[in-house]
Amino acid sequence: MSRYFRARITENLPLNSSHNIISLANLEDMEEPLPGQFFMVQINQGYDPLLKRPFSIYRKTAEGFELLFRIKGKGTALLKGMKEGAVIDVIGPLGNSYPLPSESQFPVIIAGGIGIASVHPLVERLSGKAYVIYGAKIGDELFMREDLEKIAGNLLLCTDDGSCGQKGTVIDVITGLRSRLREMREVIIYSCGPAAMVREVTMFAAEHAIKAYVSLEEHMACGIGACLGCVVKTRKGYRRVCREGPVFDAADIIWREDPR
Amino acid sequence: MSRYFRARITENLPLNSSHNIISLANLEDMEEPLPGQFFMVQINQGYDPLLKRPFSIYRKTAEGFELLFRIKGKGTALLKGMKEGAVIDVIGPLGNSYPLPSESQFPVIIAGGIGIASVHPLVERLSGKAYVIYGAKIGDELFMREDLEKIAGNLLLCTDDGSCGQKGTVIDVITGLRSRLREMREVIIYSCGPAAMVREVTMFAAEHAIKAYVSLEEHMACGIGACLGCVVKTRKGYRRVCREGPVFDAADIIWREDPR
Amino acid sequence: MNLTVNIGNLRIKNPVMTASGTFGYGEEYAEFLDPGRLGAVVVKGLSLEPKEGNPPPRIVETASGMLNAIGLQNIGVELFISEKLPFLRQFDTSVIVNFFGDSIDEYVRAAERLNGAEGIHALEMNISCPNKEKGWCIFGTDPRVTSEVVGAVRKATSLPLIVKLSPNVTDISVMAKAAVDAGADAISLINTITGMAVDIRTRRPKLGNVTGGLSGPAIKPVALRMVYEVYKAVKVPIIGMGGIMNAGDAIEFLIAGASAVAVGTANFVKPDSALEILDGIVEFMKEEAIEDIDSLTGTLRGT
Amino acid sequence: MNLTVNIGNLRIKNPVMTASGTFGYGEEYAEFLDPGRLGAVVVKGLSLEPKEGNPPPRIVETASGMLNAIGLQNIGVELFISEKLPFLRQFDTSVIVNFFGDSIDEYVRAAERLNGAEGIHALEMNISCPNKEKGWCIFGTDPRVTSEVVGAVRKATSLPLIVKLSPNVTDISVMAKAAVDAGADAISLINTITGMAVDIRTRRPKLGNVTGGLSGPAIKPVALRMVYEVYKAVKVPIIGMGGIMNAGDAIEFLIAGASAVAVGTANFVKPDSALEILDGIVEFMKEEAIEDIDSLTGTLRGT
Ligand SMILES: Cc1cc2nc3c(=O)[nH]c(=O)nc-3n(C[C@H](O)[C@H](O)[C@H](O)COP(=O)(O)OP(=O)(O)OC[C@H]3O[C@@H](n4cnc5c(N)ncnc54)[C@H](O)[C@@H]3O)c2cc1C
Ligand SMILES: Cc1cc2nc3c(=O)[nH]c(=O)nc-3n(C[C@H](O)[C@H](O)[C@H](O)COP(=O)(O)OP(=O)(O)OC[C@H]3O[C@@H](n4cnc5c(N)ncnc54)[C@H](O)[C@@H]3O)c2cc1C
Ligand SMILES: Cc1cc2nc3c(=O)[nH]c(=O)nc-3n(C[C@H](O)[C@H](O)[C@H](O)COP(=O)(O)O)c2cc1C
Ligand SMILES: Cc1cc2nc3c(=O)[nH]c(=O)nc-3n(C[C@H](O)[C@H](O)[C@H](O)COP(=O)(O)O)c2cc1C
Ligand code: FES
Ligand code: FES
Repeated sequence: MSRYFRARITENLPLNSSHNIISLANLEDMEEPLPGQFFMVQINQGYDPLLKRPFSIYRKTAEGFELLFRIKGKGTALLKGMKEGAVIDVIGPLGNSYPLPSESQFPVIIAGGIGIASVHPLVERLSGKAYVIYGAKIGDELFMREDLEKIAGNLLLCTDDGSCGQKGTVIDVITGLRSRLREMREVIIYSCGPAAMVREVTMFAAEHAIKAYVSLEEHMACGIGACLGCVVKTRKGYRRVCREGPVFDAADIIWREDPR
Repeated sequence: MSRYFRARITENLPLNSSHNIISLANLEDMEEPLPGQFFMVQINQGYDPLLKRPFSIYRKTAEGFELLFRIKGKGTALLKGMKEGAVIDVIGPLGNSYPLPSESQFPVIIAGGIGIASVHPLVERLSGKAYVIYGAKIGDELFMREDLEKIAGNLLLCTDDGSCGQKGTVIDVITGLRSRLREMREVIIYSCGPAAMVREVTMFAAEHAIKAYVSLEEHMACGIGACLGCVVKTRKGYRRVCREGPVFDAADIIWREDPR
Repeated sequence: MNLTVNIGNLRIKNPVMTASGTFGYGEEYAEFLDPGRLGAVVVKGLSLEPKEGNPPPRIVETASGMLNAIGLQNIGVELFISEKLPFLRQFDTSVIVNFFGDSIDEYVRAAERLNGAEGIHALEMNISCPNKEKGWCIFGTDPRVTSEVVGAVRKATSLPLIVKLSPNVTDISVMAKAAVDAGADAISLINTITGMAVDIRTRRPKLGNVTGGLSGPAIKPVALRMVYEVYKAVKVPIIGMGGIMNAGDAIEFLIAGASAVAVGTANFVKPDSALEILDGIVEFMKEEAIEDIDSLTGTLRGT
Repeated sequence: MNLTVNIGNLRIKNPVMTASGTFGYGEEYAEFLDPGRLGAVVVKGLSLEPKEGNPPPRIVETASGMLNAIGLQNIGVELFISEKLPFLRQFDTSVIVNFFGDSIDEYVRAAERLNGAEGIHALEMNISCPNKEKGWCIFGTDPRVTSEVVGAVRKATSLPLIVKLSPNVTDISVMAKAAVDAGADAISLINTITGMAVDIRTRRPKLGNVTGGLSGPAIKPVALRMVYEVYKAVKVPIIGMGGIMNAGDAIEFLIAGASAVAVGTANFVKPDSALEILDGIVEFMKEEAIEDIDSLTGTLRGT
């Protein structure tokens, strides 16, 4: 069993103009992925683009796995163009994972936009037990809702324009829950989403002395810890997102002045 | 009407493991191509490969045109992989063309391998009137024979291994015809194929004082005469294959020591 | 919106020009884009006498780039003036003539001859070429030789003088300073980076000339860095080039310090690239509410 | 078939090694390929003291390449010897330790310390780094400074000494000569070419360090040309690198004059690239009936 294997695209389904869900069937055995882990996925034929792209494991399937991705730049545009039957290289599962809550901890999962891809396996794992707050700009970008309804204990949706769920950001929602959370037994937050959002979540957690684990993103070359290219600044020094991360204890992160 | 237009792939049919015929439908008007002219065809998505590829116009169709191509390197490999529906940029028709024979001239067309693509429109144009000598390594690489049977006045096939038509090269065939040609009225040769073959054809023509026009290949960047990258050495100095060529009077060409 | 930029005392109507040697003398491309919409047309490098150039093969594609070894083939200053310049005069654009010599004297005589001709708005000196007198070393790789040849040409012409730098140097800012101190009104960069390719079966170089000049997207990061270094070193306008394929690339050069950009290899990939890039820059200026293109130049933040 | 090559008096079992900084200390990649099959493992550059490196972002992809500004982050010589070297000792391969300093004294002390350690077969000096004493100019861009630092290190170690050259120079052969005259047993090249990239919306550099080093297929033509130039200038073995992605690329370097090759960025694209390249070289030697890999080095024809 190797963490470098080939997979065949069995379906590449557009969810909207800028997001796809792609299903792959493994041609070799794959290690069992943990919630929050990711793959480095080949998206090129020639040398431009050159590097593999990191994607969270959205869901493990019988024959392989699924990725939920946003068309961001040229690599994901190429990935969107890839047809059923195409075979690509994959490295992984990579990185650490979301530490599961203890018996005494009540899990609150906060996802923004495509960040849902990272936390989805955790929602599955905690089936029914977690509060899930899921926000996006518009309702059209809140994906797989039915599916989430089923597996989330309590699903709170929100959109900037109010076109679906509560109007506002996930921060507004979690802030609204403050009192309720206080009544609860120990709360633990898991979060993934745009840098600015994740940062606010960590601020919120700090304020209310809530333990929080967040998944971060950085540009990657190797994905396995060798190039030192994907570091983020933490209280312990620079740490590799692909190795010590992508999931970090929110309390350890030292945020850059300008989150990109 | 512009010589820079987009075309949609309507079919991309493998003829064997290393050759395809691709049909395109023009999305904009195209100038009427002349026999021997070529197109610069986009084969990339990213920047590797970067440059357009030159391909002879194999056949003009009602909706567009067809190219017959050999999978040579990475660009043609990508082209082979392109699916029906894909839209690509095309520049052309480009270059000069085979000067048609005068009343008094008897046309002999000599094609080697993929060189058939270049002379095919000429065979069509001279329907029935021309001798066509078409050779390849193996029978499997003599394409569109039925079609040629119909439009060639006289079709002589040959293969290195004798698996189809006469055993031997086009040179062997033309040499065998020497006496017959002598009886004939003035002969004019048109030829396209591997450099080594085309070179031998020009030697043969020189020996027998036969007028010959041959189509040459050089690496190209612009395809329209601007970069001076595609020159061949002629008695008149360096000449651009994309502009003064690809068809040259065999007598003008100064061959390099090592034909590649 | 103001798109005009000044190159010395030449005012061009927008910041997009064509890179020398990739646009011929304008004739071939006129069919694919209106030269009258360009900020300037920079023509293929000229020498006093016609030059036949290098033996083929002259071009090899490389990863996201290409090597060329044209060998500066050109028709010479005289024929250019009599046969090509009239065609260019028809268009409402600035004509910048790129030229070179293999001795200082040749540079000077070419410049003098071009100086007289009507319809030439500026000269671009290519100093990335071998110096016959100094044992074929490249003019543009030694600051002393650079200032010597630029100084001589400066005296020979009243036209705006652009000096085009070679990237094959340890410190590009030293070359830029030398050129400016010797009288350059503007600096253009980068020329191609010397490279080669080998056919492993024949074991021969893929270029007739063995080595050639690398251009295209592959060199963009290097070109951008050099423009940034030169911008910090000199006060004259900079014309940035090297792998510019789209408006975003061009804007990176402007932000790094270029006042204008030249489009080269991109012309081969899409014959109307230069105008597509110009339109994209205008689009960007609208989106970012930029009134004057000058206010974009050298605005790199956080450094 | 003989694949062994000599690097100074070190005999490596085949010509394929990993490029420093792209293979960590071997641990991460051991899962994807057997280091014991490599000609040598070249580890991430080490300095006397640990170095924390540059602020992120440290990586930007470019056309057929990437820019990195890791900032030479490393765990320092001591920790390497105690924690990483034992792991590497298990494998039947040569361990080449890449190192650097920001002063000649630091170079010397690092070399002395490494000299003592068991399981190190050769040293590779990275001279593409800033020289604190000389106002942060790069050691490897001035032949005098190069020979000074190489000479000092030469005295400090009995191990085969490979000097790794920076491509950011006017004439690479001058640097190679300086290094060899000062005692280098072999030359490796090229290190990355300095470049940059700009985010046009934020107008900030895409790298935390503003500029970074360009690597990957984009730079191959330049690397190959420099290997060819160095081969003509010096007699010592050359380790060629720069954009080697497949066996064909590697063979181009051998033909141009390299005795061995290093695989860098390709490791990121395909973690087993180095062995795929080794297998491809063997395949090629069979096809071309080449008995000894040495007989391929420097066989460029028609020049
Ligand atoms: C651990 C991890 C998990 C991720 N999971 C997902 C996911 O499940 N779904 C999804 O849509 N996206 C995910 N991303 C982001 C995704 O990797 C980027 O959107 C993608 O790499 C963009 O590639 P591109 O070529 O389209 O964009 P371009 O901007 O053209 O890419 C240029 C370069 O920047 C890198 N890059 C650009 N944006 C990012 C980013 N946000 N993070 C890391 N590298 C970036 C690219 O990898 C490439 O090297 C994840 C990122 C990380 C680090
Ligand atoms: C006028 C003209 C007409 C042609 N017509 C046809 C045709 O109808 N069918 C067909 O199969 N081929 C034709 N060719 C050859 C065809 O252009 C090449 O096979 C093709 O460019 C190879 O691209 P590649 O990326 O697959 O090969 P690679 O070797 O990877 O290409 C690398 C570079 O070399 C160039 N190149 C490689 N071989 C040739 C060549 N023989 N001629 C010109 N450039 C080359 C490529 O364009 C590219 O720039 C023609 C060439 C010319 C000049
Ligand atoms: C085919 C070709 C020919 C060139 N000829 C010249 C020339 O004659 N004079 C000159 O100064 N630069 C010449 N150049 C360099 C370009 O003007 C430009 O500086 C370089 O290609 C980098 O820009 P690009 O990457 O956009 O092509 C030539 C480039 C190419 C590709
Ligand atoms: C992420 C990264 C880190 C590197 N670190 C070092 C280093 O520490 N020391 C060094 O001498 N070279 C270093 N290099 C340069 C490489 O060893 C190599 O010279 C260069 O990348 C060219 O080869 P390539 O194109 O195959 O990657 C590094 C390169 C990369 C991409
Ligand atoms: S991507 Fe290389 S260390 Fe993380
Ligand atoms: S390909 Fe540019 S002149 Fe022919």
